Amino acid sequence: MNHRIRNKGTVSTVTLFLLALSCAFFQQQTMAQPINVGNNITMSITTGVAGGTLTSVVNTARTLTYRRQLAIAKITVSTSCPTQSFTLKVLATAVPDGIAAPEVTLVNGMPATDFIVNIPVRPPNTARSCTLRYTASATFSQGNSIEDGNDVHTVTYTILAQ
Amino acid sequence: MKLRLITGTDSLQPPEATTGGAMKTQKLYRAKKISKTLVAVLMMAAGLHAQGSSAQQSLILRVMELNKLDLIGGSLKLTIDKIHADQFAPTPAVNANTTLVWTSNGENKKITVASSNTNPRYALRAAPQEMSPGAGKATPVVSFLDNKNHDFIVGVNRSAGKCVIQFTAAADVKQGIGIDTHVITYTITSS
Amino acid sequence: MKKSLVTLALAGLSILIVESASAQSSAAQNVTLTVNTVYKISTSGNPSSMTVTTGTAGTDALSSVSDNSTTYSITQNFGNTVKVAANLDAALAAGYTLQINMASTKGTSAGTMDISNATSGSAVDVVTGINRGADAGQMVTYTFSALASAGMLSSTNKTVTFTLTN
Amino acid sequence: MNHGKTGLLESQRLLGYIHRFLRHHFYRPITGLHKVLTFELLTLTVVLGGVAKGQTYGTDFHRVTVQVSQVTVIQVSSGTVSLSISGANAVAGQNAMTVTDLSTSFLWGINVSQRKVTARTNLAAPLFSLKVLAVNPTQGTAAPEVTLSTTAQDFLINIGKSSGTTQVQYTGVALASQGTGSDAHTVTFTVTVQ
Repeated sequence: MNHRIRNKGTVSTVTLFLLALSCAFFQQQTMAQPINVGNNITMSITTGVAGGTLTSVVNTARTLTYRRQLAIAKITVSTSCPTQSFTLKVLATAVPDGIAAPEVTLVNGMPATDFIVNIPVRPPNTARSCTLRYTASATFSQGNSIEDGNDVHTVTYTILAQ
Repeated sequence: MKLRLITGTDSLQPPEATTGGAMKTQKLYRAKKISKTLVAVLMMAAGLHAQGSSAQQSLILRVMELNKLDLIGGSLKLTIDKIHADQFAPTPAVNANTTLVWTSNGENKKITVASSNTNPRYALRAAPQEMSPGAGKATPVVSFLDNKNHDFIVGVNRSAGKCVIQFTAAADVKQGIGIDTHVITYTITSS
Repeated sequence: MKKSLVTLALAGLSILIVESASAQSSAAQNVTLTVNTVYKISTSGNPSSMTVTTGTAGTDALSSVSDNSTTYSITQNFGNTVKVAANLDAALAAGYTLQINMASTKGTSAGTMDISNATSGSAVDVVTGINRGADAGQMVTYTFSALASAGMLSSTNKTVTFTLTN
Repeated sequence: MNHGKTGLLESQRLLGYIHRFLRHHFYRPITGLHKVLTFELLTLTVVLGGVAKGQTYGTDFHRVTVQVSQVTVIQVSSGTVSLSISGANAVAGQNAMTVTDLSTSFLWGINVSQRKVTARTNLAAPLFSLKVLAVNPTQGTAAPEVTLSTTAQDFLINIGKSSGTTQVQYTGVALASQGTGSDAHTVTFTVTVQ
């Protein structure tokens, strides 16, 4: 009986420890977002070169924030733009954790494509940020938004175990 | 005394009079103005005359050697039908109605004459007369005794000429009555 | 809501830019066309060789030969006082004569002119008072004659130069 | 925004573990400490490190809108062209004298449909004729050669949405009977609706 009680006490202690640990894990999972890409962007191409192409525009106003995970992780990118007419590319720059993949051309229906790979495991568990460098370009033959509509990309970034 | 020089970049405005050298400066100015005007006129004239266009043609000119001979007067008949009472001989018949004309741009040419009659019964002579000056040298007289060529006019050099041919036919009483026919041929040829 | 406002603002801005871009729909270039004084004369080629081959017995002047197988054309925009002058590269020897007659519809032909002694310094006017414009295919007639007293003339090349000038 | 969607799944999975863990300890007899610790460690391993390959930790998206304005840009390679008729441009016997210039390139970039390029001059009463023709356009169709006037005339048609170049051929024509002189044109190329 004592043995059972002693065991019970030990078990309770371990249980409480594990519970606290689990709660901490739960809290981390629910309260700190593992990835964040910020607000929407509009990029406007307004000029071009006669005999050449339209002048591409670059946007680096958004950052991608992510955290290290319990295993080596990577971030993929994909887009959905059913009526895509123009060209949109994205590149991660100033990546603090992991290795940036080459610039990704975002095409409607594309499979998730590696964006940042080899993100080390935690610790630390602090938020890490890199810059999203979007480049929008178009040729004259691809037309314009007034006649053909804008390209609205829903660009999805996913952090997952590598 | 100062002399003001007007350089090429100076305007053609009269220079201000300066004491002492004013007159010379004014003269220099006028000379300069006149010379500039002359230069301008000459340049304009040159510009006008410098314009033009030309075309060329190439010509080949040639004058061949040519010798032309002609007789004016046609056929003639000499008739001996008179006898001179004092001399007891027939009177020669004379005809000077034939004119020989020729043109030659060659040199050292001569005109020969020949009869077709190889053995004439009566004497026939031809003598060039009234020769064009400078057109050659006439032989005094040619007797047609056979059908050989005889020089008639020699020394024909790049000339055109003419002469009257005087034919003389003569006969003796002993030669009796008859007819001689001659076809006289003139030829211009090299000497 | 905030994003929508930003989007609207950007859309509005883009319309302005669109208009601005569309306004650049013309380009200008300065093109100057200058017409200078033009004198142009040409000939259709060279005449056949002219050979004196005959004459008249008793006459120093041999029979002349002529050629009218060539033509000349002119274009000029200078004025109505333009003329054509002709000359030889060198004068002919005495006893030979080269005459020329050039027809004209825009000017006045001088008729048959002796150019035997016309050299560059003494060209002979053969057509005068030519009006502005063009005159094409006008006949050139050469007449070559010789005196027997001048002798023979071996094949001799002479160059006739026509000058169209004011 | 989709923050926490996958995090919630992870949390539910973790709560399941904890629930089973508690029920096991408080409502079922314990057979031995070793057994319990083994199980707990197993659980911890699952909780802390039990992430399968490809396990998604989180995802987020935003919208990127690409907007392309109606852009019409044209350019001529040179601002000035000088044509000069002299003796070299004349043929004896012909009243008309011509001079041609091909030194200018015309470049365009148009992403608007149904456009054409016209040309006109500002010179209302020129002494001589000035013609223009697009030569060897890389896109579209060259309009027939036109004599420039103050009315815009087609220069290049059917260019669609494209960028390209063409040579600009200017031809000056003067009649000898017109005499001499000079015309100063400002030629304007304009993109308009076809």
